Amino acid sequence: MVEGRFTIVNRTQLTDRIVDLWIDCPALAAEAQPGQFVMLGAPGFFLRRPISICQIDRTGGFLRLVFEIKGEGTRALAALDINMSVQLLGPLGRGFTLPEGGRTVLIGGGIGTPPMLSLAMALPDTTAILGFRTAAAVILKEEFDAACGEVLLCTDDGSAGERGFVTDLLRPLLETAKPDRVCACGPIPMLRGIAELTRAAGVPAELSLEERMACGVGACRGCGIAMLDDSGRRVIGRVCKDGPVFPSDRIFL
Amino acid sequence: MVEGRFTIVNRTQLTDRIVDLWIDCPALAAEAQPGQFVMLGAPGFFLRRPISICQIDRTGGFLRLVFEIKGEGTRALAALDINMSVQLLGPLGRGFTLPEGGRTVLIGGGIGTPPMLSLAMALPDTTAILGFRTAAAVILKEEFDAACGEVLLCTDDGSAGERGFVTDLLRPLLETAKPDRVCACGPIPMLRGIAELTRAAGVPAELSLEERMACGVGACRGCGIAMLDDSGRRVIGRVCKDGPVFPSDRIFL
Amino acid sequence: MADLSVNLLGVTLKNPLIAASGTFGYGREYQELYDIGVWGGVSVKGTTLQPRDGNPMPRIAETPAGMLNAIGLQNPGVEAFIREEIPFLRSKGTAIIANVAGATLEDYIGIAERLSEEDVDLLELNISCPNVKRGGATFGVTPEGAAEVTKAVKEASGHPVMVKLSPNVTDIAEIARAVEAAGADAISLINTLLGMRINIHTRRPILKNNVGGLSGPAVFPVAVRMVWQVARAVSVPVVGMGGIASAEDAIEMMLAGATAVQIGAALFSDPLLPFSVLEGMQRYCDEQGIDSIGEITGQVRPWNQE
Amino acid sequence: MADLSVNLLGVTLKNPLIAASGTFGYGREYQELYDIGVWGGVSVKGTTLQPRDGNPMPRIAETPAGMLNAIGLQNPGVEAFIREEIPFLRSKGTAIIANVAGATLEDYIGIAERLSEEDVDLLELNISCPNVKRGGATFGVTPEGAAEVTKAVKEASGHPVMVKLSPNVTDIAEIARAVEAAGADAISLINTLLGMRINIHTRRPILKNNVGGLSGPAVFPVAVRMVWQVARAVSVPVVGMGGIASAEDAIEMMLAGATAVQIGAALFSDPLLPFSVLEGMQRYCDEQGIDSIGEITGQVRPWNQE
Ligand SMILES: Cc1cc2nc3c(=O)[nH]c(=O)nc-3n(C[C@H](O)[C@H](O)[C@H](O)COP(=O)(O)OP(=O)(O)OC[C@H]3O[C@@H](n4cnc5c(N)ncnc54)[C@H](O)[C@@H]3O)c2cc1C
Ligand SMILES: Cc1cc2nc3c(=O)[nH]c(=O)nc-3n(C[C@H](O)[C@H](O)[C@H](O)COP(=O)(O)OP(=O)(O)OC[C@H]3O[C@@H](n4cnc5c(N)ncnc54)[C@H](O)[C@@H]3O)c2cc1C
Ligand SMILES: Cc1cc2nc3c(=O)[nH]c(=O)nc-3n(C[C@H](O)[C@H](O)[C@H](O)COP(=O)(O)O)c2cc1C
Ligand SMILES: Cc1cc2nc3c(=O)[nH]c(=O)nc-3n(C[C@H](O)[C@H](O)[C@H](O)COP(=O)(O)O)c2cc1C
Ligand code: FES
Ligand code: FES
Repeated sequence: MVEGRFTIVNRTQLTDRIVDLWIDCPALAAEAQPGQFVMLGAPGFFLRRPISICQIDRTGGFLRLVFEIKGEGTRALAALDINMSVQLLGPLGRGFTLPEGGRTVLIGGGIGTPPMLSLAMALPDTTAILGFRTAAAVILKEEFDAACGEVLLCTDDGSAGERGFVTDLLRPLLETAKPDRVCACGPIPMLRGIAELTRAAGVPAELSLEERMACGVGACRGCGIAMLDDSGRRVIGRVCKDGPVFPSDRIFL
Repeated sequence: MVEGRFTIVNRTQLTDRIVDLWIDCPALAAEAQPGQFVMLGAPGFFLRRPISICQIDRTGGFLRLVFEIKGEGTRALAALDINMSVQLLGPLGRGFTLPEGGRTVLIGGGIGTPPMLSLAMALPDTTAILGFRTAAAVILKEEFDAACGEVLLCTDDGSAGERGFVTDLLRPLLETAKPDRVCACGPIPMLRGIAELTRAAGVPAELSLEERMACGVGACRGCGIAMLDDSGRRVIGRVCKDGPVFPSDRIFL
Repeated sequence: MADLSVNLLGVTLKNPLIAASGTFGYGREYQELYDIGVWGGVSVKGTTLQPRDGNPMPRIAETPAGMLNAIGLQNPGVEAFIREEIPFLRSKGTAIIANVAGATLEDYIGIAERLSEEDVDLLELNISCPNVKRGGATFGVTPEGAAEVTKAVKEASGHPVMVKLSPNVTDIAEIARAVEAAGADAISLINTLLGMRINIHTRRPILKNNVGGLSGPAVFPVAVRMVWQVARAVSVPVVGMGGIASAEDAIEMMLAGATAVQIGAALFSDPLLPFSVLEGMQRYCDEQGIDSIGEITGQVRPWNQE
Repeated sequence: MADLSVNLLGVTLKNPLIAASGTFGYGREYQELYDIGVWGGVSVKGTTLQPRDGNPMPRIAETPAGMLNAIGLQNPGVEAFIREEIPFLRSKGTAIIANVAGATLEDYIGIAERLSEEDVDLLELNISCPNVKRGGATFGVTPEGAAEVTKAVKEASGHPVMVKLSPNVTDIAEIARAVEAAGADAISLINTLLGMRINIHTRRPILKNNVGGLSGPAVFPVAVRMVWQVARAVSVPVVGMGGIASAEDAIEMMLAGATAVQIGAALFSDPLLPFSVLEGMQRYCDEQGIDSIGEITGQVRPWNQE
């Protein structure tokens, strides 16, 4: 875990609301694992913003962060430009487990897509299912195409890929070409759907969650989640420390 | 009075602690008078900072502001650079009266020097007395040389100009070449000294004062000063509205 | 365009924004910047029977996202207010809220009586100014004191009386119920929270008064909470203030229970704030399909507890 | 190098900085970032007799220069604290302050007794947590309640007892005097101010608990004022907190009367804060020619009033 001020070395905009930053932070990049996140200081705001690590360049010492402008804090972050610096604490939390073998289905919904990219790049055999509202909201498609064996795209309105939800694409996959694991990040209803489908199919799933955070390191108990601990007891875990990635059979969504 | 966001078109540093900004704000420049000030928004701070107008370029539509890094707010202002914008409210307050004729002695002490420059440029017949701590703190000397008939310089330690205080230079002037008026800005002890000397000599003096401000326009009554009103009654005036420049015989320092 | 007007005790405010007492003087100074008729109302500087000089300088200190003030009710007295300020404000077409203060019950009664025949829309009874020694603050912090002064002023006043509460109390709802029972026609809150800053180099308080009243965005969450508690505790209208610095804040305060809102210290950060707040309110109404802003007052739906 | 150590009730803190209860857990998590032995002391998460799940999510809301929390005392209970956390903290060489909470007098007595033989340096009695329903908060807001629980815990405890006060009261000095008279060995303050935020789009409170405790720089001036009032009202040591976010703030709090200070929410903005605060304290001591930081406690010289 590292805390410091680091320089933005590249900034692009993926859509009018989604910002893509590359940050020069070798000490973080060296430790970072897919599914982990950082706490990013938003100029003028008291609390830091949790942002997942989208891509890890260990050789160069860079991390890629992709975030959507949601409220005032991410708006302030969006105003940052190349050569400016940001305050970062990370890498934080538990990421996805990285299995030795097997085939993984990665699912990203909307702004839940970026965290799946670093996982896609770390695993040899993956199918990605990416879901967006509409064609104009599609992001990172090329990167997933390059990193994954197969990429299935869907949009709510059918303007790109299939019309429908990621679960509509997952369902047949679970029936016809059962993967060894499913990993997902996206809105809660989507994660609930995935948890149900995978449970029914007997496929283990790992889900990346969000909760409002203060410390980001597990100290303040701000980001609780009802979960089962290693001994199967129901406890209130911490999304920031015990997650953000949880086995779907350990959490109560 | 104008409120808006305006662009910094030039930024230099006069000493390691004194910043010199030119701001592109035609609407303010058109109205501004010597001795008036602006309320300048310091990024990240709640209250604006009162800063005197140092120079007025009506043709170009520019104002020059020169300020010293004192606390956190002016430090944030010092971090601003060319092409960035600042929030300005102004011009504010009563500046120096601009007489038709006569000779004026202008006195600036330390960071009280900048406000005197615009006055020097507006008057035909002036002698400036500039006082600083030490040679390294001397600012705007060339500008005063160009604007004034005569410039007398002194420093506390004698490292530039005479050794001593501005009052040491004023005293002989009042005796030998009595001016029609004295105008001054600087620390309170200096202003007190000037008020005494000019009163004794029977020369009218106008002094520019400072006080902590919130609104800067006269509404909040934050910046009170005991003064005599037009009918000679002792009232609590407002530095921001009834001043910042006051006839020295109207105020109680 | 949604209707932004609200009705406060029979007075129609063209919009729910009132300039907060003490931050806007009598409106004259800001009139040099824009037409102050944009405001739904102006609550004037706390006015006393006799002129007051206020406290010694410094009276202002900055704080994180806020400020302390210890003006100490500097004002020209009620006679000057009547003579010089009422006609001016009236000519601007904004509601006039006479914020009145005093050190004794007699002061309060005197000023209420004096204003009875004058052309103001309502009285705002400042029983909560922390900057006057042996002053109104002693009334504001107990239910009995608050009720006593409310009752006396209500009897003396020809105008509706809005009582302005101090946040420096253990149980704001209790005080609110007490002033309602004593006849308050409306309640406004919050006045400033008592605070202090010290210059670490001189080791002296920054304010000559040692302590002062905290306002600005820093206090906003406390103000929302208190407005919510009071709005649930009483049935008279509530006017909310404390740290409002955006349209979103004003809306949040109305959702918490405010019929109208006052904006104070944030005007020092952004003198043109009323314009952007009104714009933002219109936008919000459009987005939410609201015809009249008054509909949102008190519309927060709290989570069930247990 | 000035001596930064201070003596708090016979315990030598290597410096006056204590991690504030609830913001630092039991120190384990921040140990992954730096050696937590840098702290003079750690006040652990409010600990109850039985484990507690705390409140539903969301528990966190941001505010201008601060935050609201409604954790609701989630903690693993005193047995887990004794078993797992005391040995860990002890190994780090920082003073251990056991922040204890409860819903009833019996809870408080039980936990004080249970900790009596355990290796902690002092008890911090949290009678002020606003996030537990029918909880400690009812004790904290009246002099009688505060005195009652202080007395009971003092009798049951084998350790010095520091009572942590709620700022949500009319007269903090009165409460401080009551707990001093009831036997408090020290007083710490402030806990959080009660606040609320509302999501204007959903019209629901952001916190599932509706209200929560405000902390962070926003509350700093209120905290300084209360520490000053309390330090003048009692003769036991005072530990100051509330919004400290820099060395200057910590020094200001000590000048106001604090023997030591706690730092909480600001750690979320700047996890490495203790290092820069200690550096700034050294610099201040050098500049002011101070040999020992303890000299500045209570050294503010108020302006004479009248
Ligand atoms: C572990 C984790 C990883 C995340 N990764 C990404 C990512 O890679 N890209 C991305 O665009 N977003 C991500 N998010 C969501 C992102 O943190 C929020 O969108 C952001 O905090 C909103 O801040 P704001 O100032 O714009 O919104 P505001 O509503 O103004 O923020 C107010 C407060 O609420 C918090 N908050 C609001 N929404 C959320 C949320 N959904 N989750 C957590 N806190 C919230 C803010 O952090 C802040 O403290 C992640 C969240 C978590 C918990
Ligand atoms: C009418 C007027 C004109 C001024 N013109 C100039 C100028 O041209 N150049 C220049 O360098 N300085 C000028 N000053 C002083 C300048 O305003 C302060 O140095 C500045 O506000 C300090 O801000 P800070 O954030 O650095 O200090 P901090 O101490 O961190 O500020 C805290 C608060 O105190 C206020 N404050 C602190 N010192 C002063 C002061 N001396 N006067 C008024 N408010 C103060 C700040 O504005 C702020 O509200 C002027 C002051 C006034 C009243
Ligand atoms: C400089 C200043 C002067 C004030 N004077 C008064 C006053 O005379 N009477 C009064 O009732 N409130 C007074 N207040 C309190 C405000 O009206 C308001 O209640 C408080 O500041 C909270 O609102 P805000 O955060 O929007 O400023 C004053 C506030 C400030 C900042
Ligand atoms: C997330 C969070 C949890 C807290 N939990 C506790 C607690 O369990 N016990 C307690 O006495 N105070 C608790 N507090 C209050 C702090 O210890 C401290 O009194 C308060 O936050 C003011 O200091 P600060 O502004 O530096 O945070 C908590 C504060 C926060 C922000
Ligand atoms: S944010 Fe503090 S425990 Fe998760
Ligand atoms: S600063 Fe408000 S009256 Fe001068």
